Amino acid sequence: MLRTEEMILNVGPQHPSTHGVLRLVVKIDGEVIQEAEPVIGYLHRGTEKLAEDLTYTQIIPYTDRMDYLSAMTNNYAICHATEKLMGIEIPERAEFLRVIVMELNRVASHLVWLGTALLDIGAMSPFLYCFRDREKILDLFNELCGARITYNYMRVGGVKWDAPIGWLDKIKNFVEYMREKMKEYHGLIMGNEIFLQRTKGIGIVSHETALSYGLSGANLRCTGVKWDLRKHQPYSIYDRFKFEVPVGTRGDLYDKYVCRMQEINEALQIVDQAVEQFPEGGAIMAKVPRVLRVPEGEVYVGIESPRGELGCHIVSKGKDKPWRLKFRRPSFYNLQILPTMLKGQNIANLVAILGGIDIVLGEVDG
Amino acid sequence: MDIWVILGPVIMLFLVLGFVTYAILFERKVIGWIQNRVGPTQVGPWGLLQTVADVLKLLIKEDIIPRKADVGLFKLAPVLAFIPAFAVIAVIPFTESIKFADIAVGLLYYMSISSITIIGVLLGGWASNNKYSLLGGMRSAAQMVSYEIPLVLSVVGVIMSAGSLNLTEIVHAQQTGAWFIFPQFLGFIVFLIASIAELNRTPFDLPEAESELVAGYHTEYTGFRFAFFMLTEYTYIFGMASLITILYLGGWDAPFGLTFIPPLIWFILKFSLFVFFLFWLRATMPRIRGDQLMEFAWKGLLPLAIFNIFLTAILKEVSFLSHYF
Amino acid sequence: MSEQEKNASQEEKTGLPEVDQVGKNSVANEGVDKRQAEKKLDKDQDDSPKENKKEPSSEQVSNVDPKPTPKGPQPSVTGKSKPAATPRPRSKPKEEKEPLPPSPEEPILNQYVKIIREKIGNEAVEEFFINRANDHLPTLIIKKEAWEQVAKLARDHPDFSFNYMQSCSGVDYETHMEVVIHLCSLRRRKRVCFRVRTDRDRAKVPSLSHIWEAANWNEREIYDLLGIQFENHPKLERILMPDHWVGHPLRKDYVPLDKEV
Amino acid sequence: MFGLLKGLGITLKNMAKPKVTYKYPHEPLKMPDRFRGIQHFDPEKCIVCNQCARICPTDCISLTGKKHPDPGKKGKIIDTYDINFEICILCDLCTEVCPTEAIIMTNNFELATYSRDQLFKNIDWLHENDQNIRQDNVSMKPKPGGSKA
Repeated sequence: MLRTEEMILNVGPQHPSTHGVLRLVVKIDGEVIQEAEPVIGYLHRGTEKLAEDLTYTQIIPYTDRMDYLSAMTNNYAICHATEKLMGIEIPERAEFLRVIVMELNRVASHLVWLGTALLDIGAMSPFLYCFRDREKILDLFNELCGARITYNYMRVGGVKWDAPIGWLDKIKNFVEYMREKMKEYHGLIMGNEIFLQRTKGIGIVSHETALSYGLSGANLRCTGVKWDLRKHQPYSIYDRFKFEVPVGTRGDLYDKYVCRMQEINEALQIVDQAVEQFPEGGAIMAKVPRVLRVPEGEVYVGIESPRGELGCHIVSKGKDKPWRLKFRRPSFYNLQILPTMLKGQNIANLVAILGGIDIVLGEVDG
Repeated sequence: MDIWVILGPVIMLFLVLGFVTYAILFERKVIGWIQNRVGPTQVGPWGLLQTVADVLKLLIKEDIIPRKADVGLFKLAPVLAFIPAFAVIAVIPFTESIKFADIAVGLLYYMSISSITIIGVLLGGWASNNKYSLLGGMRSAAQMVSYEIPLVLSVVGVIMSAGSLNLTEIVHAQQTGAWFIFPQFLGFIVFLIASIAELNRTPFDLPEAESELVAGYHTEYTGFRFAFFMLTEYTYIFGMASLITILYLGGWDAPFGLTFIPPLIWFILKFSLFVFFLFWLRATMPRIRGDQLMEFAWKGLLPLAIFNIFLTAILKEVSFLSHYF
Repeated sequence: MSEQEKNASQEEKTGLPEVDQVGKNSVANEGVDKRQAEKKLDKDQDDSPKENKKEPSSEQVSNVDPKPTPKGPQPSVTGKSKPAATPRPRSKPKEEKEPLPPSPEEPILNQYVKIIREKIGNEAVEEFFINRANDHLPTLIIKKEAWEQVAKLARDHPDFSFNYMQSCSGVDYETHMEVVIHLCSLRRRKRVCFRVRTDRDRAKVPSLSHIWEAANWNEREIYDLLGIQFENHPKLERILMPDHWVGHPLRKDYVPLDKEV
Repeated sequence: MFGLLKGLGITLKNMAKPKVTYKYPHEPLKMPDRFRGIQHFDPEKCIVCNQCARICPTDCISLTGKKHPDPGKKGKIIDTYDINFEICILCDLCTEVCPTEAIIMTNNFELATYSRDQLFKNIDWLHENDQNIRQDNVSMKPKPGGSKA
């Protein structure tokens, strides 16, 4: 019997495809992974600690920086939780604006995922195509709220800005444009035999495991569990729109890919409907006291961020600052399953699987 | 002694350097255009001096050798990789008159010399004392060994048809019959795929898969040593593009009787076509996985290549086709 | 579609009537509950260990708590919770006296409590109430000793089947520490919140990481940031902060090293 | 095999499409009006109410007031006003709370310097930063343009 020696390979935190500052300590035998241990915390900024010294309005810009690919959903999570605890009703117009920006942000976030995941398995051009199209969304956001990544758009009780003149038309055009581009992506990727070879049957997770690990978003849905908080624990005005929840069957990378691609389509559909039903006139802010004193109590809300269930748990003691603020960060949960998924895989699959999970390190580390 | 024996290779070296310089620029431009970008534009008009600037930067960079590296081998590796890459160009005839060594076993020479490079790559990977480098070097060796075989076997069809290992003779054989891309189409496909794998280009760029192995075998190399590895890579593109032009695209032969265009231009055109194809491929394809790569070579390409040999042997005996084989 | 999906949808279908059943079963109790709730509303705002002695059979009331129940953070016991909708409850004292309509989740909560008490013991549930502000979320405060058992029951019992951990967080209340888990049953589409209290100085709670894998990193995070020890945790190490860090930042008595940072 | 060729076709088609990149440093980027760039400060308008400093999530604003030089007038006028752009996150909250629009955003975003000290901007610098000032400052108010038109 040939004696083989195991080798400890340190992947990251500066490795090109760990999507940030994730570090993986991988024990390999040849190119086969025996054991993998994620080491996180390199981007820990203590958002939860900082929040204890900040008023609710001041927390909002900090949430932008957690999941920096979909800051709108983060904004929404904290605002929604605060509103729930305070019992504030949001004007309809604000709700529509929120839904539009959140869904657009979902598209943008999935585009980044698509590009980077493909870059991980070596395809270069889709990455730039995705960023080309994401740019259009960022421009729309820039026009709406004056920032491209860190929006700070929502406020407790509504949104900061109303839609500028012609903005909704631009969104309509964008939805058309994006639908066209989706075909291009499909052509570029779906039929590509190398891509299929790299993704089919890789990183399979059963739905029991997925549930036990608390996976959410496409990571859960690809295993066949139909669970989308927008549909199954409805919040905001999602019950007014018609959309499907795409699910996979096998729970491999390919299913994740298909799920997310369909989610883009569904998000576009929601945006389309929201623009269609957009209310004429009306306020964008509810009447809220100038100093937000949140009544004593505790609240947990979960919303469907592009990465999964983004939860916000607030414990308030009736002050203008939260007593404890905890975010259920979907990437943190999703990353936890990585060691299980990696066992016995090839090194080349490591980056593919990691890319498939779609983590944002700003969110993992809080 | 003829002055050209000394001067020829020197000119050739500069030609190759010039090619490498502009191939890199061309590659970046092509990939840029494909990705809706403009590519390098800043250094020189239309970015023409971009690679020159890059090379200059590499040359004046600090030469870093990791403390734990095997210094002797570390220094030897890039040289060992580059010399065969340049040496193979000796047998390539660009036109009837422009050629250096017209040896009878030119093709064999090319194939055997070019596989020496892998030793340099493997050494570099090992001597760096870096795990990524080691993995890259290993992958490179495995890949090279696997793809050398279909590569050589796919050429056997051409050799059988031309009846010679001399590259000039092979072109002559195509001038009388058809370009070998048509009768030897199967062989051409195998050769094309195997050659891309030999060149470590996408989708077979596993040895330096940057998203997996950072930079593969040359992770620890900087400055001019790194430049040598790059040079090797692109010199091989030069060699392989020339070879594929000669073996399958009729070398300097003018198609459709368009002989008023000089043979050298024809050669360059066909040559550029292949180079462009490589860049185009790089911009489109994802990377194949190691085990799939091996499987593809042994289970896919090798039987195809052997089948091609049989096919050629049989078709050569068919009277009305034998003109083409 | 796929088999799994069919299964999932079947599960959903079969899940729904069950919920209804639960509701029906407890309809009889509901009236009683309502009356009790109203009765209690009339009484003093104070927490009611006294009441417990008077009406030991009442399921509504919490167990006798050996420690004084810390007041404050959580909304008060069922029926007494203030209308959360008012931003400043202080300014509207009138509303507090008005009886609130009983929460639709109340029968479900009562059933939960019943099951836990039957299966594990009468002391397992310290307190329970409906968190009205949070979509009438049934909330149960569990005794530390029973924490693991309750969690297991919550996952496996068909009337619970909380197979999904939504969130797991720790809270420092200065008087004590709390671990809060939010569970969700995908089949029944119900949520629940379990809490467990622990002493502040020797904070120790049984680990749930073998029940829901999701708890693993969460408990490490809570340990890291709040210093709560989790017994039987497979790898209780710091996860976000560096290994050599001193102190647990989210504790209220934590003194930051540098104010600016 | 067909899929590979299709992909190659798509990339080839894209080669001829117009380029989407900006010639950024050579041609300035035009940002939309609401863009949150470096603040412009108008000392005339400031009433030293301290709201901007209080709302700032990163505590990057520091200001001091002094008595009005005209003894007949009440109130304070601004004396020093500094924003530390090392930590400012351009979140726009300061301009949101300012009752007199003394501090407003501009479209300028180029902050890079060779030294961190230079990121500490004082009242004069902020006052002189008066190009591309944002027009639309009153947010949270329905605008006629917000309709479907």
